[in-house]
Amino acid sequence: MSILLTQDTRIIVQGITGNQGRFHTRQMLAFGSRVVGGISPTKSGQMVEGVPVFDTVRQAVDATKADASIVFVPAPYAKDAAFEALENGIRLLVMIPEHIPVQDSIDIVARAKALGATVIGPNTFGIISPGEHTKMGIMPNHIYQPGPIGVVARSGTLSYEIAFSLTNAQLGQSTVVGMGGDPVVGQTFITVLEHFRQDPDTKAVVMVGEIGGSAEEEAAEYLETLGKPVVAYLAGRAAPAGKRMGHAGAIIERGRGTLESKEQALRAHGAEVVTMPWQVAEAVRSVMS
Amino acid sequence: MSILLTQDTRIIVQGITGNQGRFHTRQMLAFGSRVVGGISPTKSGQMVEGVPVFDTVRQAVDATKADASIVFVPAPYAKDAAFEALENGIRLLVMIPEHIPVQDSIDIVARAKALGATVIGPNTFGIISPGEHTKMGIMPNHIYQPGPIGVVARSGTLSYEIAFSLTNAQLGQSTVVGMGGDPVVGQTFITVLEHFRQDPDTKAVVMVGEIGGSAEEEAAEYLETLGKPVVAYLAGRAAPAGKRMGHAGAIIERGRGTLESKEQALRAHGAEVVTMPWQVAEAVRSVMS
Amino acid sequence: MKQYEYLAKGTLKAYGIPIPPGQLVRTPEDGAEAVATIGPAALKAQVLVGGRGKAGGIRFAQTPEEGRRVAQDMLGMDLKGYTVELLYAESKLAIERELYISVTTDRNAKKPLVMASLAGGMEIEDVADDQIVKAYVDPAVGVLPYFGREVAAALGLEGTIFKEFADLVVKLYQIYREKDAELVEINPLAVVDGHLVAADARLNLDDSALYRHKDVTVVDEGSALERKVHEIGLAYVELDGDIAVMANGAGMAMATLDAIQHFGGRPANFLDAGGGASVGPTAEALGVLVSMHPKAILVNIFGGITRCDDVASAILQVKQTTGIPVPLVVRLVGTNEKEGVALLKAAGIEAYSEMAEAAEQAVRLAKEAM
Amino acid sequence: MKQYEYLAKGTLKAYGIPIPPGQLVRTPEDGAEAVATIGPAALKAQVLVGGRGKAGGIRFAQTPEEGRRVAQDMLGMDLKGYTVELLYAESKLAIERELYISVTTDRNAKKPLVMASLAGGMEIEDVADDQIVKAYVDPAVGVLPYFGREVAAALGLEGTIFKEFADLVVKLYQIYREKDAELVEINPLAVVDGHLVAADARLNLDDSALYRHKDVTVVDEGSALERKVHEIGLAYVELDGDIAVMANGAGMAMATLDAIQHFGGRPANFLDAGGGASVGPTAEALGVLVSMHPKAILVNIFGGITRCDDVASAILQVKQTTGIPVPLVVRLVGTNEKEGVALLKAAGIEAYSEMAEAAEQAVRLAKEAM
Repeated sequence: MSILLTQDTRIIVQGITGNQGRFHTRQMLAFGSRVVGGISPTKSGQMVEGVPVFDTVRQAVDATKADASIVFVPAPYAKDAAFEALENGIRLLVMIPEHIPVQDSIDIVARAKALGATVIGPNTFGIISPGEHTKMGIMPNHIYQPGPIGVVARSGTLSYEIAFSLTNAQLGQSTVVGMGGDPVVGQTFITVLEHFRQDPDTKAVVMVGEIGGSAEEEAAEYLETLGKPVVAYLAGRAAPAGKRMGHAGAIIERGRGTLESKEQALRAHGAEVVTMPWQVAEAVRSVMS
Repeated sequence: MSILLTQDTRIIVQGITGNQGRFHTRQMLAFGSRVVGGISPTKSGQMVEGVPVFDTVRQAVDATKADASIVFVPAPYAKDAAFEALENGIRLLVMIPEHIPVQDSIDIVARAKALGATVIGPNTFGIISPGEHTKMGIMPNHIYQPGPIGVVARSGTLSYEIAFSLTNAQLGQSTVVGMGGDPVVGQTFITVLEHFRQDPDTKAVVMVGEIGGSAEEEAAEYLETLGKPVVAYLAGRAAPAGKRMGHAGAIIERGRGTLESKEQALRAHGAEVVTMPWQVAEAVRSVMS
Repeated sequence: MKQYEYLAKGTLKAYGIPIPPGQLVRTPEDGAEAVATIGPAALKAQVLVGGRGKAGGIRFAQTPEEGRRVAQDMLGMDLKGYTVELLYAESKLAIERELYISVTTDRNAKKPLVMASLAGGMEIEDVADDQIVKAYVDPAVGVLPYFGREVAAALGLEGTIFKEFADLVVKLYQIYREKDAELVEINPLAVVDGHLVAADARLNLDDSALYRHKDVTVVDEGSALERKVHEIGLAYVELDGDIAVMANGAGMAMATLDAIQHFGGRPANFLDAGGGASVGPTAEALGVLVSMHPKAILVNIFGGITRCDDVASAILQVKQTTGIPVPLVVRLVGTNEKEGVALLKAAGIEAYSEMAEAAEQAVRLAKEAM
Repeated sequence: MKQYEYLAKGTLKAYGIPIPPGQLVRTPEDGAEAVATIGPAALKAQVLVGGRGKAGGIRFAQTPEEGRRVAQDMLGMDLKGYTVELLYAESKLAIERELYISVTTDRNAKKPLVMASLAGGMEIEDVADDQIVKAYVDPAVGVLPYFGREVAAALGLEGTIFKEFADLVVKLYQIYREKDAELVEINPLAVVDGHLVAADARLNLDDSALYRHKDVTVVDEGSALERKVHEIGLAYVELDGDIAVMANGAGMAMATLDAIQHFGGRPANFLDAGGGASVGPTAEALGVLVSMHPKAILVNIFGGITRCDDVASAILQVKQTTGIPVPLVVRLVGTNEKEGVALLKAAGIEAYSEMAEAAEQAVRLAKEAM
């Protein structure tokens, strides 16, 4: 029914006493996420939304057997928080903050790989499995519904737009994964697609990409292994070269990272590529029939 | 017939064009070691004692399929040399230099562990397997002979003394391993003893220890697993507290690292402990009969 | 954030990498003095545009008098839309060979990547793949000297150049790592008198890491308007169309530009109002859009964290203060959608719920405004 | 290499760890001035002996006049064999609580080890194991702030002290790592006015890493004779017996001392002539042994890299120049044994081949010399 995140996932919130941490803890609980603890140094003993607060991840893991963590601390403290989670046995780590220095992300991703942990983000809206009634992220709760479509996106609000259009078209989602808008993030399209391949309940996949990097090209060849229909929508055809379009990763540099080569590669390996977000739902319906 | 080092081990010499490197390459070749290459940056194409010189370990490994390396570079360059070897697939690494900063040794040993490689040293005379006619080290060739006795020592010259006394008593050696005189070295008595346990041709083991640290106490309990007779000789009963006896590791600090507790622990777990080096050979003969 | 050449070279020098003698030129007198001090020199405009040389941004001076004249000509000149305010005078080099070296982040490998080539002096994109040595760095190990030697050996270097090059790789990685660089590049890496010299250098720093580099000279290469919006803390890029755009989220903003183009319009800007911007900054940003005098404004909001009523309030605030004297199209869905739509409606603004319809309408209104 | 307390504190301060106000006192006037500046103070002898306080090495002064008097008394005094040449005057603290924190290298784990305890103020060896928090550092990760928080939490600290302590762990590890320390210890780590202050500190540096710390003050705590031999580059420790010893290899040298003791003698020193020392340094070292006027000298050589003929040459050189006016026993086996033994024999010195016999003979001769 989902990938990576299920109803059994026991979640802690790092930075739970901040505004963002508090607000999204409430939202996650409302969606059904099993949030078992929160971290805020020197605030152990407090409760936030009925969730016990601990000084350290170690104490939280010891007390709650948590295996996943969502990080809300400010960017300068994110590497510390990520390593605290990883070194204490957390194996699914969602990194919400944006503006984390790339060198820090490199270290986080390398360490996670060495330890066999999965990092979602940084600069992500998170991951949500509607059928499992659980999410780790900041996405609005009401736009998703359970179903057979896997969604993997680099961008947040744009993925909401598309998920909502799928929901409105009665095309529910198995899991929606936000890879994050930074140059270096934990996942690639390939790693997420491989999870979707293994999930029997995911019948088709929507890829939401954008300019910058070559993640889409790299993924194109993998589509044949995936063996499930794919609809791809990529943003940024109106973007000029050399300008960073908001995301640190969304920039056409020295001729690389344009939409043309991305779309061409995806089409060549069987993806249905649409050029406007409102065309996604119809394309999904057509590839599934 | 041996542990860790056999006639099939393909050896390179890092720092082969230095005085020490040249001299010991000749000695190793004379003993029968399969020295297949040497490293000395910008000196590729040269030959030393008939052995081809390469600029990098990578080139040497590509050309010779070497799987072991002995390092002779000066201490400030030792960490670099060790990492060069480890990152290029070397899985048996003998570190001869003394005075390597402890922080460097910590890094080397940690990296080797992560990669599954074996480090002998630093500050070691090396390792020799007389029956395999091969050695990686600076020990004199003529004092060893093939046989059933495994020797593991923290100290160089003292181990020569003892190996020679064994040879003179017709007690040949399977392998002699020098752990090194530094506070942080790649091996412990336990890791070496475990190799001796697995070697069917090693019938008894001689441990040559000294004051400082607690390596001997840690090893004592393991002796029961070893299941082979052990003779132990430890040096330093005349050493005062707080004074470093040559080896960076040989110091009785704040009451720890004395011979009394070491000898007591070893005896308690079945080792035959002798108090003078010239008593070793006779003790070995008696435990083997 | 890109650094001017002279800043990049200053960083190289601080790490012990040889650079040619050079000095800054702010006045014609500086130009004369520079040539008097360092001899025949290249005077290079300190601007962040590509193809600087071809555009006349690099000129040579043999004598102090020529140095004065060239500086006089160049200072204040327009280079691809940027006014030249600063020159860097640098000793002319008798270059024997040109190599290439850079350290950057490989996004797919998620690791630092060292690239080197014997074919220096041209853009690395134009160098054939088999002429480039690529070496990935394990971040857990970093770049130790052996790594530099491996790259030098892979290039086939020998002797002094081998050693200098190997050493330079280590230093370049230190800069990349310690200065939080996205790119540090020496091209050409010149051989002069048998030694390596960094003839030209690029240094791009990670904006997100600037907080830990208080000593760095902040260079905002944006236009005046871009700099203004960056100060509000929002991502903003000026484009050459006539429909001003505000959306929440970078992907949404890009998709909005795409939609305008799709319907035959031309977007005037990229503006990401953020995932959860509050009334204040949103109003400020909208104010900037109004000040651009576009033919139309398109606001495209999918409320997740962003609340639609907050966006509506921001619009009304601008309308009531500075006024919005151009056609405004608002698309508003998601969190607190009803409240937001009602607020707008009360002020006479109709909100769309479909992005396609809103984009099409904005394009239509812009065309009518012509 | 141990650092004096004032040097250790200076390092802590440079890393942002709070230390009490203090200043160096070299003269009685300095003592008066120190108390005038920082108020009632402890004057502490800067010597590297343990139990400094009990031996009279720490005294207090309330007034400048008292500061002068105490400094006068202490400067030049003998403290366990060391002459006090320098005092460190430090403000008296109103200590509320005493904690313990240190970073050192765990030999068995081959990793850095952080130890902390609420039972500060006494030697950590005297603290019960269950009162000590031990945390090993993965050298591939180092100490990030969370690690400090974990130690603080394990101690049960709260509030301000929790945060200050967590921060201090990070800084202490930085010192350990960046200064190549064998031990950095704050004991007691005092709580004063609700904040942490390093009341006393130890810093032992790694001799082998001094080459990369040119700024470090080198402190050789050895006697004059020890310093002299260290300058030759050999390991040397003075002992209180009467048989001077030279051997090659640290283990061999220790075993030689053991052998002398075994036969009822008392070694005068530990001297490792090195694994492959050449004639010059060996002769120099032997010269030092002669200068000690021992009752006998025992040279114990197992020639591996060391060549027996080189050792014999060194002995003959000393014999022919300064002379060896005490009984000399030489044990010589291994590489070039025949040549070495022959050289000595020609000069009237009989070499032993068995270590036991040589040690026994040395003890016998030393007793006869009494």
